[in-house]
Amino acid sequence: MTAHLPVLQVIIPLLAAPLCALARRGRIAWGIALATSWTTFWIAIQLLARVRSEGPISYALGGWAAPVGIEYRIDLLSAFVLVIVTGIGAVVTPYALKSVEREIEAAKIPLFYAAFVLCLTGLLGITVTGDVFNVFVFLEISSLSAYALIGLGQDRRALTAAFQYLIMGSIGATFIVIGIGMMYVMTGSLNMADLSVLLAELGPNRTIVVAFGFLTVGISLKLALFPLHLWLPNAYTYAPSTVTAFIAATATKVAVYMLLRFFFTIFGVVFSFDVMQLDRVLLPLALIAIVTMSLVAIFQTNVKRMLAYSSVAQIGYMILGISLASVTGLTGGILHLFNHALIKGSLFMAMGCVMYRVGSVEIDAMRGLGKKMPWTMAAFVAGGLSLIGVPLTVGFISKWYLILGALERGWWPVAALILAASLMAVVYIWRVVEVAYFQEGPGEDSSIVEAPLALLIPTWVLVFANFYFGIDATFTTEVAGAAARSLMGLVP
Amino acid sequence: MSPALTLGVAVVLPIVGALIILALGKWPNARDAAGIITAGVLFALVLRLVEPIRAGLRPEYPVLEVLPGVSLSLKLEPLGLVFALVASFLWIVTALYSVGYMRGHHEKNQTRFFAFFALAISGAMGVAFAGNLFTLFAFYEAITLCTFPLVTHHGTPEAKRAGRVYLGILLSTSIGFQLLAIIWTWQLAGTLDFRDGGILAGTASNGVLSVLLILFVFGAGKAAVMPFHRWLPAAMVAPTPVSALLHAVAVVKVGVFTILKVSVYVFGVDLLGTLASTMWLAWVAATTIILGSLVAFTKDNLKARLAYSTISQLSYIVLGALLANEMGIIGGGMHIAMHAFGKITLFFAAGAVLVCAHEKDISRMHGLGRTMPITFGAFFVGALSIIGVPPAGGAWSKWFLGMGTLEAGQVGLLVVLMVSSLLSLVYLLEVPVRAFFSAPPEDAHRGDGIHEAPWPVLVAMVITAVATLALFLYPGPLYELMNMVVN
Amino acid sequence: MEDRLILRVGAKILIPFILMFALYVQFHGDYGPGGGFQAGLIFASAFILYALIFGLDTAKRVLPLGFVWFCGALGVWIFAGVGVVTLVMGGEFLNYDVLAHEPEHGQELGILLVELGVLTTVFGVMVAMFYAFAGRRQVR
Amino acid sequence: MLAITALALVRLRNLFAVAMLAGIYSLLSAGLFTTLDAVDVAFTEAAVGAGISTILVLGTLALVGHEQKKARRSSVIPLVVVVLTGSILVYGTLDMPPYGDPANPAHHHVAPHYLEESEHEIGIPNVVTSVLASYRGYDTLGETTVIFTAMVGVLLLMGGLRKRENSGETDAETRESEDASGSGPVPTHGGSGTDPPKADGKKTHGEGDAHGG
Amino acid sequence: MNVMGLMNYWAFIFLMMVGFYILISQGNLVKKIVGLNVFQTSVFILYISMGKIRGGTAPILTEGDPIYSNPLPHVLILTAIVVGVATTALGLSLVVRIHEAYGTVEEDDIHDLDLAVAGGEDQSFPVSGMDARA
Repeated sequence: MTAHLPVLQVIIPLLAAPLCALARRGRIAWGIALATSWTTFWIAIQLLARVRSEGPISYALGGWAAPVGIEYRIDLLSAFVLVIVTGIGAVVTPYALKSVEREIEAAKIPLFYAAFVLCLTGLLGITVTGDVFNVFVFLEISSLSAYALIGLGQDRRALTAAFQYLIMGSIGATFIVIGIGMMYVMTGSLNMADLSVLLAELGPNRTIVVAFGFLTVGISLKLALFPLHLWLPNAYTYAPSTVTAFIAATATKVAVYMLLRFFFTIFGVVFSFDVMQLDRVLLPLALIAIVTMSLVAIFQTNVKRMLAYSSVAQIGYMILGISLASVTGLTGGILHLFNHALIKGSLFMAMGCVMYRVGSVEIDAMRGLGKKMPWTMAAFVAGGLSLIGVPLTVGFISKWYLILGALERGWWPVAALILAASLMAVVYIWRVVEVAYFQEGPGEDSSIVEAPLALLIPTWVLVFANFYFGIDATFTTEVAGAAARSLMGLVP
Repeated sequence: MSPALTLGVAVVLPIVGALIILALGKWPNARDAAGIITAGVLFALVLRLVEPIRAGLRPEYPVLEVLPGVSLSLKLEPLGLVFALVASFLWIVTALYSVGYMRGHHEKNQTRFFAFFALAISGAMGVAFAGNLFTLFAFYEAITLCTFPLVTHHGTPEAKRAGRVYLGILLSTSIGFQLLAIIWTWQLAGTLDFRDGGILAGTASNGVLSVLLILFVFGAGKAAVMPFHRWLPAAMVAPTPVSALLHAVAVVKVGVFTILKVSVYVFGVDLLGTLASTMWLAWVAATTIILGSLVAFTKDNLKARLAYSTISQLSYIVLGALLANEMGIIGGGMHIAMHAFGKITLFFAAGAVLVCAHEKDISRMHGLGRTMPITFGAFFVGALSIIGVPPAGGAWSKWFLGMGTLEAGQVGLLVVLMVSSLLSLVYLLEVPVRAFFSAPPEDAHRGDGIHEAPWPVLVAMVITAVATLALFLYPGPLYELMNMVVN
Repeated sequence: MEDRLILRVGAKILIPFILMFALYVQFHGDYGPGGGFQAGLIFASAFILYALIFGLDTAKRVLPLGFVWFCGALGVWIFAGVGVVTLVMGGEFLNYDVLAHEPEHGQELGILLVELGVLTTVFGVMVAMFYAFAGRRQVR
Repeated sequence: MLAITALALVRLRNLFAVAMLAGIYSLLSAGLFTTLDAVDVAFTEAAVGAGISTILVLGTLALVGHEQKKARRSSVIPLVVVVLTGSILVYGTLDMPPYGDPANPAHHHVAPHYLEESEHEIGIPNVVTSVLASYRGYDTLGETTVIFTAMVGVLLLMGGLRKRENSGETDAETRESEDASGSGPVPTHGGSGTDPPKADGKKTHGEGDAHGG
Repeated sequence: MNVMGLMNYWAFIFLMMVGFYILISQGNLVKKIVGLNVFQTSVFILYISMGKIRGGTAPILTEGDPIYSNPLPHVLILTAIVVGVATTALGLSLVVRIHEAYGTVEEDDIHDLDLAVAGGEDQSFPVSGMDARA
């Protein structure tokens, strides 16, 4: 069966979703989702181990060899992203139980888990596939379920947020389809490996340039690259806590993965960076995103929204890593995929704990929480420190590589900007810390106590991971470095 | 226990102590005893490291590799040992003092206070024994974060504001400059290890390295070189033992220690002397020395005056490092110890006055010397050391610093040192003079409530005062250690 | 709406034909245009027609939401199930060759089954969506 | 024809008309698909665009009203965006192989395999079905899942599964929900005004209006 | 450059852009969805036209008629149509819910209501700058 692991990675959640939907009780659906997420996590780890020892895995679906059929192709980068996505899934699902019961109508809970597992399916499908059209199909699975999940938020603005996301996401998807079509008409192929060979033979021409542009814009919409990020803050703010934690930690990461695939694997470094001069466009955008979005985050009164803006800024870091177009920068970008998933996962989960007890994540609602919910707020502080990039946390590791990459290119102002943005992170994280620890809560509201262990344990698992992979980053850096080298076309 | 392992234990021990303190939170006596015992054991451990150093050993304790080539590792070397000895010894005294102070002042959240105090010491040990720049930076930041709750201990709006300034300046300088400098160093040299003779020689042009030096000096925000000194007076809202810790032991000394260490082991004295920015920075330090002293003059609040005095004194050490010669380094290193003992005595005394007489302002301390003779006596000794006159230890370090300026051919800097000493003579001695020789003010209702401070406070103060004197009489071991640094 | 006799009678005559057409589309998909998706849509539209004319409540008695809902899920299981069967029988996922002794027969069988899965899902989903929209009361 | 329909869509503010026109647009494009030899696509587009989509839009309009307000926003920026995007696309076509040319690379890489081999590899004449269900069967599985996802999403949002089954009858509703959850009463959904008061007086069913339209 | 050979593409691009314009310029949420449909349908036409071979027939194998149009775009578009209708359905259900929550489906009104409630920030759907890099 191990030969079939690549497809099982996607099929198991795909089969679990209808089961969840048919379950009569929320807890049964949850059980299925839990089993699914842990199984997929296990598979992802197996796959990563296999890719590390044996090199890329190819799997021909339906027995039709590429390019006639659809190929699943897992290299180091995709295996790494698989581990990120499933790992977050495996942590978020246990967390979901209580949080979802609090925030979602009981009758809808089985469907909620169905959508949740479908979202996981879509994200995994995007990551393993080696076929560009298949990317689109699974992108839509993950997107549609994400729209529905976001629309479940308690505030009515969740609905408009979901709609806004749906419109912008669909524009993005349609742009991607246009781009794929143009590539197809020039080459006759949909297989990524095949395309990269054919495109290299073809050389740059106007159609390919435009295809490249449309794919870039389409994917950028999905990953909320500044200034196409407008859907993101509302979506993250008003979605249910579990959904925010999951989507913030995975969906944009997979979009960045898509970007890497298209830029590096399909179009190739030479075309993307030498011909298209992509770095000249991406770098300023990334820097603007980092600085302005960090600034905007400072002025938010809703902590989830603040973290959402911070996410847009952090996406800027990843794009910065890509636009450095060097092994070091790319390593930093890929590392930040992993690290930011851990950081934002733990932060949003801590906010979910607050939501569970307090019912609001406005900054005013956090007064005195440092005493009332010490573990929750400690988790928030720990995640915040990681976001800031304090040494021995994962945030530090990715910043290290990004700054190193910038210095290698001799762009010291870029390095300075990265650091300046870290300081802005200090400001917005510290606003919460001050309110939570130095202001007294309103009256003696004894109903607010520490969040239940079912929420705290998963949160702290992620917090722990924040420190573990910050203290011993040799594994992640090694994988990310090897992935970066192979993307750059160097022998790993 | 091998010396290498001792390094690790020295870093971990205060953390264990912090946990014990937290666990014993409900029993104050046991808790405070645990704190003092931990401090004692720590000092004993550090003391055991003197022998290996004398024997020429430089044990290393690699903890783990964080990134390929960048590891968390500890290494014993003389400069770090000096700092560790000072810090661990003064922790015993401060712990003792804090017990009396915190109880006498009826402070809240004492358990939290002592726990973070211990964590800060752990950070100081980590910095002292850091084997490379990364380790140093990690512990440097850890200290910032662990002392933040101490600064904002009272939780008042004023404390919060101070905390913001504190964190803001320390983090911006460390993340904005120091981290950049460290990554840059890594990029240039391919290593972050502290090595004799430095690692940067020949890696880049004079101009680049000059910029790097500037980043390092200003990046050590804890050294309070102007214009990044604002956090230090702001942090005065903290309880006095914190001020003592901040201004004499952990935080500020970490800053200057970093600069010394970077000068010696990253740049190397030889390279440092050739850089264009070295003298420029030395003059920045000199300016800080003079301005700090002048501002101290204008402060009536005793703790504020001491804070500015500290700013001024710290730049002595920075200056010593930047003189880029043996005498300067020796003087700077010795001044770490001398100033630590002197200044902590002054703060202890200031805290005692606050606890017992509830006076903060110098202008209201007339006549207190008669009721609190030991306190003001200790203050006098501390002041002598800061001024740099015999029979206090400060005389030695200032002597070597003065020699350093001459060796560097900078008579101007020598003049700065002289002037600053004169200024400190006036602004520090004003306090005991008023206390002993002036009559109490008319409106002060003295007599009934005021008495000498609680015994732990007094004992602590006397110990540091005596140590200050002892350092004048026996500077040999200290000099020997510092001499090893430069040779 | 219950009194529109012509409509009701007309629909009763029409609906079987639509259903037959749907089956034709399903099974003729190998030879001409059509297939599971289109057939599912036609199936669903036949039923939606029924619901429009006889009322939603009647329709829901004939096909309860739970049932169409089950259909939607079942179709995915049929499709993916075929894939799992091929896995178990030693082929790659969705490699129908292994379903029968000769690859060609295997392919035909496999295609038939997956088209059936598509039909089931599309039918279930379309009717369920129709229920969801139609069953909603207007606000204000 | 298509262009006229599309342009009319921009200007029309009666949404029923818009829905019908969109359906017509789909039908017209279905016709176009037939002339482009894509009979399967034409069939599907007719069924989906003119059928399901139109029904869904009409069903929605029955619930939300059918007059569009005049927008306050300026339409200049969208126009600029659109013109820019369009010009870029046109620029992109400049190197595209000409329409209908058999020599196009798209027709010479994978497609011939389907056309030539499917007869003995799959054994059914409709190549589109062969590709759809076998060569690229996995895409179709994904497609089925997308549809399923849409159902999950719609039912999640519209809550049509067990709630509101018997519209208007509150006792039935509670019974249903108890049945569904199995764990006590359903918590009230929503914080700040998610569920506005239900206007029970107006019991117009969606299908009635859709039918009338 | 065979301009005539490209005219077809340009016509379809024009249709696409009309749909795109409806999508991003209209404030009515239903109309946005309709616009999305038109946009996507036109993209489908463009795709299918890429697969057309002059003089070809539908790719259903028969005796003795050797030129078939390219079947692959057809398959892709079949999938895309289904995805499109799924998006439409989900979007419309959101519209219905928005109408229930806000009492309107006009973007401007919703924006005003949100502002009135929360004093929140700009939540309109600007799409400008989208193709700065295309």
